[in-house]
Amino acid sequence: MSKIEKNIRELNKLQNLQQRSHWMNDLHPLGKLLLSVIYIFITVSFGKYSLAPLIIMAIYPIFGFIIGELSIKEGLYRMRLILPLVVFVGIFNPFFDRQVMFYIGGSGGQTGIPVTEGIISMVTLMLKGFYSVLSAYILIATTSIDDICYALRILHVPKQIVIVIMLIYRYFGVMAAEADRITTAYKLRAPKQNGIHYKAWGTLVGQWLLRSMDRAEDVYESMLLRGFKGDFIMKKQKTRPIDIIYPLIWTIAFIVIRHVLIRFL
Amino acid sequence: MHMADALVAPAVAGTMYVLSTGAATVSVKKVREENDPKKIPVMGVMGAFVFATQMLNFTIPGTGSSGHLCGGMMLSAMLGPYAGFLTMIGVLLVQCLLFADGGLLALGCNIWNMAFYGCFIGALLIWRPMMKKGASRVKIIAASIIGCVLTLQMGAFSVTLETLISGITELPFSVFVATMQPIHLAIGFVEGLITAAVLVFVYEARPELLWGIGESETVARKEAKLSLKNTIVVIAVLAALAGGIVSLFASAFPDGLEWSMEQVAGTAELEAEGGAYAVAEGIQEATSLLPDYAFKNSESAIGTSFSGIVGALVVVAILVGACYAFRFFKSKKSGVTAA
Amino acid sequence: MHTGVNGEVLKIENLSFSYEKKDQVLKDINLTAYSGESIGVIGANGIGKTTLMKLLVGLNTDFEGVLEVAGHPMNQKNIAHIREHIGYVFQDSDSQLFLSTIEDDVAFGPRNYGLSEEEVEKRVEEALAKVHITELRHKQTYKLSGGEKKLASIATILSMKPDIIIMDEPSIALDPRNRRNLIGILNEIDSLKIITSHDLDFILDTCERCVLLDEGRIIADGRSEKILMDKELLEAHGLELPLSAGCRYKQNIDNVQG
Amino acid sequence: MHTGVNGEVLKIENLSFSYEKKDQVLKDINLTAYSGESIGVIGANGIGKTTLMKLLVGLNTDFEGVLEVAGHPMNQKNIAHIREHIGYVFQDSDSQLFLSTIEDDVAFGPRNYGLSEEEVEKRVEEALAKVHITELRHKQTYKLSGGEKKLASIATILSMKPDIIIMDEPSIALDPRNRRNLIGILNEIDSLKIITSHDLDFILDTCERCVLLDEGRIIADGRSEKILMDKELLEAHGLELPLSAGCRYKQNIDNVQG
Ligand SMILES: Nc1ncnc2c1ncn2[C@@H]1O[C@H](COP(=O)(O)OP(=O)(O)OP(=O)(O)O)[C@@H](O)[C@H]1O
Ligand SMILES: Nc1ncnc2c1ncn2[C@@H]1O[C@H](COP(=O)(O)OP(=O)(O)OP(=O)(O)O)[C@@H](O)[C@H]1O
Ligand SMILES: [Mg+2]
Ligand SMILES: [Mg+2]
Repeated sequence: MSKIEKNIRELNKLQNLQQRSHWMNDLHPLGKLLLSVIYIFITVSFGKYSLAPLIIMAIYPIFGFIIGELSIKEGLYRMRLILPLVVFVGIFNPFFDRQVMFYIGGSGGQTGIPVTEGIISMVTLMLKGFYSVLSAYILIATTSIDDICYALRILHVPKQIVIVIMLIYRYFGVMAAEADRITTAYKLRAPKQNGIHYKAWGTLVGQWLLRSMDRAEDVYESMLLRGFKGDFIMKKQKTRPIDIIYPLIWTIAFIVIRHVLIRFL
Repeated sequence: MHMADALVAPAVAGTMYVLSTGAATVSVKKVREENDPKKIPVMGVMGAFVFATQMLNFTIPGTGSSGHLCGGMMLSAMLGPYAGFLTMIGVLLVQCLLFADGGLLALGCNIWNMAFYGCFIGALLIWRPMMKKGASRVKIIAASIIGCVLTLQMGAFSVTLETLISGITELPFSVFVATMQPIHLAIGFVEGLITAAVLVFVYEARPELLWGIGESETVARKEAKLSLKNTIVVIAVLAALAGGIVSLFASAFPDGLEWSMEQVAGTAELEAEGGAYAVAEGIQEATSLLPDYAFKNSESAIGTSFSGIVGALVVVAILVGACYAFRFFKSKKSGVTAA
Repeated sequence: MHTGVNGEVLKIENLSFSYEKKDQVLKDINLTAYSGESIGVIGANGIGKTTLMKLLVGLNTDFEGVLEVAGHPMNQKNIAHIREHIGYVFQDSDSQLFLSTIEDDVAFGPRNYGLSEEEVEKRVEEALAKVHITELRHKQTYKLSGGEKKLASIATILSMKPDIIIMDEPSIALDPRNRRNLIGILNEIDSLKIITSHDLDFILDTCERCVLLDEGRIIADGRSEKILMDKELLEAHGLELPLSAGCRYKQNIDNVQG
Repeated sequence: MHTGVNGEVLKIENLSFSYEKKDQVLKDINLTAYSGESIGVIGANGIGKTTLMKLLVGLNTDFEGVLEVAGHPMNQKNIAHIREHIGYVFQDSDSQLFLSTIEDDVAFGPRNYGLSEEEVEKRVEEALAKVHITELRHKQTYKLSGGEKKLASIATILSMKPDIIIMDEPSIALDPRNRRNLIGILNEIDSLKIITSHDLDFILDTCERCVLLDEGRIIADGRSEKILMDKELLEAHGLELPLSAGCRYKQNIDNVQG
């Protein structure tokens, strides 16, 4: 069950990042959320052959990772879940779309390596995939789920949805802890077994679900007992000039790349 | 089955957001009308359960990395379609934020593909009619499998349509469909088994937690709870069955994705006459057959595209330098002030 | 908080409860608690102490009999209102802490009461300082040791300044010094306190009144010094004299004889 | 079980460990334990007792220094083998029990040793009887009271008859009589026992040797009677004299003076 441990560790790492003291963490969550969505929106709106301006769009993730002191390795590691479908969809473009766009190298009468439209469209697709994952990582590494929920509430996302999001996140912690406990206890008393015997899966999962439900009920009661009335009261965030200027400057930059710079590239 | 941001055009993403928001609005209204405060923690727990199940080892090996549980059917069988749908929205958002599974822009699509069909079609058209006259173990298993297989087929078909309409792939419709649907048939079946296992377990242990089961039935069951041991035996058998089928699967097709690639490559060869030649071969062919034709327009192509790309790379390189310089400068400065 | 007649904060009459039909855990409990009292609830393992505490905070409402808090009968209608007055420390701290850092968790209660951010901050600091975990405030809750978790749980309640404090085994997992400190904290607070513990010395030091449970019933109800020094009574119901009492007991006898 | 040189069962040399880079929880621990010993590990909250116990059963292997159990260095290769000899009782019983009924849970260990069903049955009965929870054997684990869970946890280890018993706060949540019974059980077993507890009276009654931790180091290591009666030493490290010891302490002085 090292997979749970791995995921828990990944979440813990994220939590540690969210609790760093860094000016990007202190920015207003609404600005950061909107900025991420705008960035992704503009990125995917580029045509499938617009490689050059798309390369320029890298400035946002690059800035975020270097100035935000984030690990590119961690960011790229997060590609693993969506990569298969993106690769599957993109990898056949070079075979179906073989119109040559230009040649690399080659001088005089010698022609260089041809680059087809299919190759370009495959590369732009991959880049879009990378950018959107990286920019989402910048968001989540600097903003806690609670803060994102706060932003969602400002956007008038219904209370019911936001509470469920917060509870899922909380309870996930509870369930992960329960799963971790169960598997550790199992390992200690069945040291010779390699992992968990499949015959025990059903029992353990059932046990896990029931225990988690009980625990979750207790946790919920504990919330009610401390004045929870169906809406998370969040620490009000003050809006400072930087909270508006930062996303605004980036948005202008993206629009310039998308609509002005694109003509020169 | 999670769509990535890169796969959707803004127009498609927007449309799906509108559709999903519509369904969510209806659900919020219904849940508000129900006004059952006890439901909220259950929504949270079940959401977390679905979220967590996707990362445990007993999820399906061998069906490709995104072939994990969707959960819509399971959630709505316990919470009803409306609360189930809202919970799925939560699961999908948390997933996309924490594990980059799916994307912020593609969220609308994912909600539609995975939550809408599972919750509304699965719960309203399959689960409820089947459970109307009271539940039984067999009925639960049947409804779970039918529901999951059917709704996953719909979801997979939607993925295909959304991707193709977005215009980012050159894959022909027929090839795409012929690949997506069969894989998701298998995934749906396994998901059906897992869903059945969980629901049967809940049915035995806490029947009152299931949605849409005839009233009298619930009460009757409450009185005569089956021993947990029996339930566990059932689940163990199901889990073993799922494990067995999956391992069969896994050995036959080492990896769902790999398998689908082979599928596509194979059919592509038939349809597009040599479309799946090795990359090297393709390049060689292009260099030998196409130069005369392409060379004529290549003047402008080299002029714009190529130099554009080089220019862009230079800009990005400068930015990287600038960022590092800034960071260096800043840390040095703070070092000085600290000293 | 409004109290009932004559300062009655808690009124329990003929209270019975069972989880499963066949065995009744609590049978016919009668208990009245007045404001400012401190009551220790003792009894052997599995006798129903936690069950009783949970009834008092409305975690189970399908009991039989009368249960009134501050003059309001405990039912679905009143429950939210009643809970506003109660601070409950769970036997098991993992049920108590659910936010990511201690600070957030301790601030959760006051924030829900709609206090201003400054007031919330003040309360959090005060509560953390009281149990000596100020330096842990930014620590993530899952990284705490057993005792640190317990202290944090207690702080989440102290920051709320509730009218009624109910604690299920608060001294569990605490080292002797933190335990002593907690005794001091509890003795300073003049809300109604109801505390269960197997640490009879702790009860002796914090509670004036003591209630002994056995077989679902109240066997004895009186001054702690009396009940906790009654060797025969305690031993008849699965308990023992408090550890320090071996000594006090002897001294008492000496005094009587001397 | 094979022991190391001269009956050494546990050898710890210059052991250091930290969860997070900056703060080291354990620094340079040195400890050798011989077969048949009973060692109490004491120290203030959050000092690293649980951390040390977890290292001993291999729940964390990224420590520095030497850690050998029965002559085998603790590493991924040996871990399964080492664990066969150890019975570990978690500080928190929810970490211990994972099957649906107590009976199944207590039978799990012996069954994994490949014992015959009769032998398993015998061991289960014996273990349940020892901690007096025979009548709970078919009860579901999540429906137990705090103390019942603790007793069940202890039974899961007793049924395994391990060569080394490690218990993290075993007396927590137990009523005085069950606590006394546990002392008796532990004193009957002649495996190597390592016990942490804040209940210093419990340590005094079960452990001959006592190790005091503070700031990640071993501050004192010696006979329990000596360390646990040393008021200045204990108070300098966040502890207090055992409750019953106020009395014994006084008697000792009386004896010396008298
Ligand atoms: N959810 C439940 N379902 C059924 N029985 C339960 C449940 N919870 C507790 N019990 C049983 O009710 C009885 C009383 O439990 P309770 O937790 O109140 O005991 P307690 O006095 O707090 O004990 P301890 O001192 O061990 O904490 C026990 O016999 C226990 O097994
Ligand atoms: N997973 C973790 N990550 C980071 N720090 C941790 C983690 N677990 C424990 N700690 C810290 O390590 C220190 C030692 O914890 P440990 O649980 O060993 O204490 P303990 O001596 O058992 O205390 P207690 O008597 O309260 O049970 C504590 O300060 C605790 O906050
Ligand atoms: Mg209890
Ligand atoms: Mg500990």
